[in-house]
Amino acid sequence: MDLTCTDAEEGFRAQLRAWLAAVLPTLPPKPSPDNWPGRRAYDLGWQRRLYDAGYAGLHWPVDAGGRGATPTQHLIFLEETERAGAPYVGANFVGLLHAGPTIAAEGTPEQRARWLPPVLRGDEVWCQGFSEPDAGSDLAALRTRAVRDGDSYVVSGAKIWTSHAEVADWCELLVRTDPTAPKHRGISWLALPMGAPGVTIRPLRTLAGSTEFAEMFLDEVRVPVANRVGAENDGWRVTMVTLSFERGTAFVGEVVACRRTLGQLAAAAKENGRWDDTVLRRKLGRLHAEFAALWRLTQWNVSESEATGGVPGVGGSVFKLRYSHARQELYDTAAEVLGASSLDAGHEWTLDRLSSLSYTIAAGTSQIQRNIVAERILGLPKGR
Amino acid sequence: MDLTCTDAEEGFRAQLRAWLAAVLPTLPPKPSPDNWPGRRAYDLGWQRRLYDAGYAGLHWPVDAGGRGATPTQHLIFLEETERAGAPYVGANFVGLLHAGPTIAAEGTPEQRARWLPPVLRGDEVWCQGFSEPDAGSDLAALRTRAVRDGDSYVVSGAKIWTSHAEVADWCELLVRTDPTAPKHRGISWLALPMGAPGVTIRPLRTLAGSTEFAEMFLDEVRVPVANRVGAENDGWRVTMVTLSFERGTAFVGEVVACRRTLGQLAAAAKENGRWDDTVLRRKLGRLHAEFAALWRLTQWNVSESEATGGVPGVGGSVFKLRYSHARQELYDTAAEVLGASSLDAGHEWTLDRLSSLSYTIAAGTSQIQRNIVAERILGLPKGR
Amino acid sequence: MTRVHFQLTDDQRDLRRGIRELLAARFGREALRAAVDSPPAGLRYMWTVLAEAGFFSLRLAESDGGVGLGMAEAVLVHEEAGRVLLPGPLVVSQLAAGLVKGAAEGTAVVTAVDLARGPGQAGPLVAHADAADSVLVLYGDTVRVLPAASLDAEPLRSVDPLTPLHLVRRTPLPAGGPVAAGAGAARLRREAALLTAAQQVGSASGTLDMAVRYAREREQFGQPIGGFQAVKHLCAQMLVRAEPARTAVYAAAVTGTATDIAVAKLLADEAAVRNARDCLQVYGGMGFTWEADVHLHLKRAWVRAREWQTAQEAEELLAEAI
Amino acid sequence: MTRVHFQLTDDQRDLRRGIRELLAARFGREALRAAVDSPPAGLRYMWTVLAEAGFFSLRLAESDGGVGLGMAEAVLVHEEAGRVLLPGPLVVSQLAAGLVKGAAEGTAVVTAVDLARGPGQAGPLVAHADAADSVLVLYGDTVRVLPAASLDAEPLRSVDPLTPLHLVRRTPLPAGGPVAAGAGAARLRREAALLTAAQQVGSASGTLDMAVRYAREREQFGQPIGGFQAVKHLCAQMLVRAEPARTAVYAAAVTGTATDIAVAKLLADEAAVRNARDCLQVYGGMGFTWEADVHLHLKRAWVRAREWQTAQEAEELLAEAI
Repeated sequence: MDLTCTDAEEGFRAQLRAWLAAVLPTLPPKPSPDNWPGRRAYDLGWQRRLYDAGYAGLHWPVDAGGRGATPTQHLIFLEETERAGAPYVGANFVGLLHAGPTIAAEGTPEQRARWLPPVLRGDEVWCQGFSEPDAGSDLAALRTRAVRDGDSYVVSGAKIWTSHAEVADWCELLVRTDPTAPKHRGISWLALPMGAPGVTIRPLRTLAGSTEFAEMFLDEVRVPVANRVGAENDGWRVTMVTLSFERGTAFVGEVVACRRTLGQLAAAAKENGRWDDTVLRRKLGRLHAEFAALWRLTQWNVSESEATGGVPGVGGSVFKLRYSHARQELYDTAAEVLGASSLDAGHEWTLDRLSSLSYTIAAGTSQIQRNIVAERILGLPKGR
Repeated sequence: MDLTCTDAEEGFRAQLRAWLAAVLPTLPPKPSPDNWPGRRAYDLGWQRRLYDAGYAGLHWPVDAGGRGATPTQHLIFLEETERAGAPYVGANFVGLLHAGPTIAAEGTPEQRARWLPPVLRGDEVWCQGFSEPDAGSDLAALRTRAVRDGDSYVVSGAKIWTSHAEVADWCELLVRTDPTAPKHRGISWLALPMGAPGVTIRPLRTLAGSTEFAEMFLDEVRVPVANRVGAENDGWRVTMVTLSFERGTAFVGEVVACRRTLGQLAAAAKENGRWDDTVLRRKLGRLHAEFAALWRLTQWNVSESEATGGVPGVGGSVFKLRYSHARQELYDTAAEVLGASSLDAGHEWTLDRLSSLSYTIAAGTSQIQRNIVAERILGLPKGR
Repeated sequence: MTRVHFQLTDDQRDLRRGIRELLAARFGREALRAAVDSPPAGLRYMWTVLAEAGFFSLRLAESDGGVGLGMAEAVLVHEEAGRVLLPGPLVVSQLAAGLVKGAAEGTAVVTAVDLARGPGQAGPLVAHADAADSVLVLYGDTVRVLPAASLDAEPLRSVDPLTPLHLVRRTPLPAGGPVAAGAGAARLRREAALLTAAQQVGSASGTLDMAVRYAREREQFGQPIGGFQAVKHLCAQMLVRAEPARTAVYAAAVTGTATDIAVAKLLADEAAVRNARDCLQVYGGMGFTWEADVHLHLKRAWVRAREWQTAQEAEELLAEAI
Repeated sequence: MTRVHFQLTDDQRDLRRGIRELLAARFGREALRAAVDSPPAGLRYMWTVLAEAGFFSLRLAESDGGVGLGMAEAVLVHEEAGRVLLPGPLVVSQLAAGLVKGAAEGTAVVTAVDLARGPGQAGPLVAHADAADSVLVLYGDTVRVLPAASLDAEPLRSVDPLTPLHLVRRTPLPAGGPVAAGAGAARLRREAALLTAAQQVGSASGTLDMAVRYAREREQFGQPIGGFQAVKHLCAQMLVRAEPARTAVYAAAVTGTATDIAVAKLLADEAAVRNARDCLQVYGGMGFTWEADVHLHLKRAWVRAREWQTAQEAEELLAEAI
């Protein structure tokens, strides 16, 4: 067991730090949250700088245009960019972390050549069309239908929770191509051009008041069969494969951010006198332990990925269960530090508290995660 | 809504208080926990005094030899006896609170005449033979078999969690008389004479180190058919009927006791300096709220029983869920007040802490109670 | 002879049914969503309707033109108001009846600011300052009345879209004498805490009802989600939270003691906040949208939990009272 | 080229397997139950066997006759000891190797008493005082060694049948000079807290294994209880508690900082206590008997949670260290 980095890793870190220190002050001002074209331009601009500096697709395989970095290097990259306050991946999220890796793993040479370079260079934005209003946690129950018609699929249905839909060029879309097959077996993966006729986007306002997400309605949209990645009806497997790219690093930036917030909470409590409340102070101490342990668990999972070359897989569910609860507790505690000001939605922590309500729901509710942990890790039987 | 008592109720309370003040000092010394014959004699002696003073079977119907008191009078009785430190119902528990009421409701005139007076007078002790090792929470899955042979049933099987078995005269026994019927439909209720050949009692040591409970093994024990209460195979309904006797008063004494313990905890914390720990002090404040609310809920349920003449029924599950959790928290907090002394099993609160571990398990686990609340009160569907 | 003790009387049941029907008919979900989307609308109209029904004059003596009912009945109507998220300074306006001209008749909207609160308070907040005519100013042991327009306060972006909040910058004490001295302020704080607790209990029941309804209807993995034990047990715990809180509120309405009110406020705040969160969990993604009402319950519950008595204050009071 | 960072090395895996096999072979469940039913038996024999395996001399330099391993390895063996409820003052005896004659060789059983603990402590407790030869006395910044027989202490009825406890009445400081001055006591406290945390993590994993095994086998309502979501989710949360605690313990073993050790102790104590309680809930009535091992885990976890660093101490330390 060892928590030090190799000389090479430390070198990588030092070089990255120096670059961040140089480049961050040269960035344009951040656009306002409602300025979607501005956000697209800002996020793509940042991606282009990463590309020019050789950091684009750090964790992608070399043959997909990436750097083939180790999980530890990727962890260092995420840790340092978060610490330096670099822009978030933002509009590039789906392209870099999901659709891109899927195409890299399962696409044809032509598909890789068409779609991967623009993602890495910061030329094109992807969004994700997986969730559906009626499917919810039962993702594989999706009903958006694609019917083959010559060289095209004709796609109709509704998707939800599609972020950056307004400014995306492409959507990685899961559609049902065989309605008679068992639900996991009749799904295909398509690259949908967002400009295609029949695509309608409607912003979806969340309880935090923001329109981060959208609904997407598809009315007989024609998608070329050539845009299908993987075999027909093999889309469920195709999209699950992608998780192997993540290798334990999924929450690196978020844990770093939470630890920074915790420091700010302690400072604010000392400032406004709440620090003298033993109950609050001990809660802050407990949160220190939570996020310190989550950081160690991150390091452990990343090291494991590195050692085995494999996927952390369901172990990610253990992390997510603990993390999502801890982060909600962090913002509940922030509200106690703020006192009456916690009712001011103009305060960053209050908005974050609202957003944090989704952590136990999005990307698999805590209930679903506990099923996964119990059945796939602990080997408990499926119930009646 | 009203929380005052009528003049008649206040009169009852005053009379009871006066009697308790007079009689309690005349009681013999309490026997040690391991002295079972002594405990039997002590508990029956107390019951005899209640009988002589006219308090025996307060909540029983008049035609069963009881006083037919209102639920509110019963609440006052339980509250005052607990406050005065009167003996617990102890060995008389099953006779007074379960087997007796069952016989009163479902027995023939001969059965009532045979078994009820000795319970009220403090002449005979009953125990309960319901639970079985393999049935657990699924009580109706019991497997102890009774085969009819002339005027007798021949009973074989094993029972568990039978308290006071060593000193009981009778056992209210649930047996399977029709192994082919659906599980709730093949059960009968028998009065088993504990001295019958083939009955073996083995004390069961709990994690608290005590032998409050026993296992009971039945090896071809002959029980007269005349000892069956209710129809053959109707035992499940027969035993469930009894709950109507309780009418919301089940936890009166326990809530009063918890509130007294809470007062002692606060006093001890002030004494040893722990009171200055804000975290602990606020926990005690919270427990104050818990038990105050549980007391109000008790009053509400009792008033409801009185108003409707009915059974609180599944509402008892709501109470039990909240109460069992609160009581475990009470003793966890006691451990914090005690500090290192919480590791001394010679301390009453440490033993109580150990016993309290059963509250979320015994008489229906919290998991089972939540099912009952969800399905029978909230009307949620049974799952697959 | 049996007698009903701690239960609703027939009159109280009728009152509850009446207010429930009135609120459903006049301030139903469409009205609520309209209020959410254009916040300042309709408060004055609502006050007229409520006043007609006797909402504000409920506890005023009949000889003073009131309905002549007690705290038990006040608690019941506030519970119903909380259940349907009725907006506005209902608690203060009702308590102001008899103290502030027009309050009983619903022609004056009254809010309050308490200048004697504990730590953790950047500055006192005042709700519905723009819509209010008058503000009760609680300072130490006294209650004074100020025209709402004279408040020096800046608006916040309130977390609850239905409860506009202002941060009081400077509160000049009104020139006139107090309308209620001594125990007046203490009593007003207690009664306000209790009625706020009643609204919290109503909210906790409302979110439970919503969760149960949704769990019965929403199907996933081939069955209603209410068939899954995890969802079932979430809902069961919501009831386990709401019921003792409700009886605690009713008991406090009967006794009126500071201790009983602290019990009620502490448990009702917890029930409202946690039930709203559990309801959100049952709704899943669907609850995370602006269009769902779950978040409105949660946000209002957060606001109320900070009004009149916080958990910290209640717990300290209750510890001392053991 | 990839390199393994924060993972067990092959040697560490072998060590863990070795100690696990040794404990299973020599101190299995029958031996444990025998010890429970006749408490003082066999500690000295156990010490001999453990010493032969290098348990006590693990961290002593090879030049001093030790195994020459580090805190990471010590943590692994204590985790295994905790998993199988191995009794005795294992932590102190290992830490005493090199300080107390015979400790490394297992011929001296060593316990400890800390006279510098915070509030909530009626008097300091000492474990296994009767079986011990020597006692480390921590007083302020120094560590002294006292013959165990010279302790003026009265026995308690220990809640843990496998950990006899004495309440120290009067502790005369030993005449001789301290065996470790200054940072010696602080370091010993830290290391003892960490090794105790390692035992807690082992216990938390042990009760998880027990719960999962029982949930797979025990049938109710026509299926294994592990098929019910309520039981499934209890078990899942046990893993969610144990895993972060384990990595926190491993990380603290690598860094040795007071902060990392407080993180480890706090989370490991919680994991051990709460996992034992959840395991008991899964076992139902069967877990409530003396014959089941669940209660032994819970009671030991309670004892360890009060040893060396309590939750209160850890939380305060961690708050200051934010």
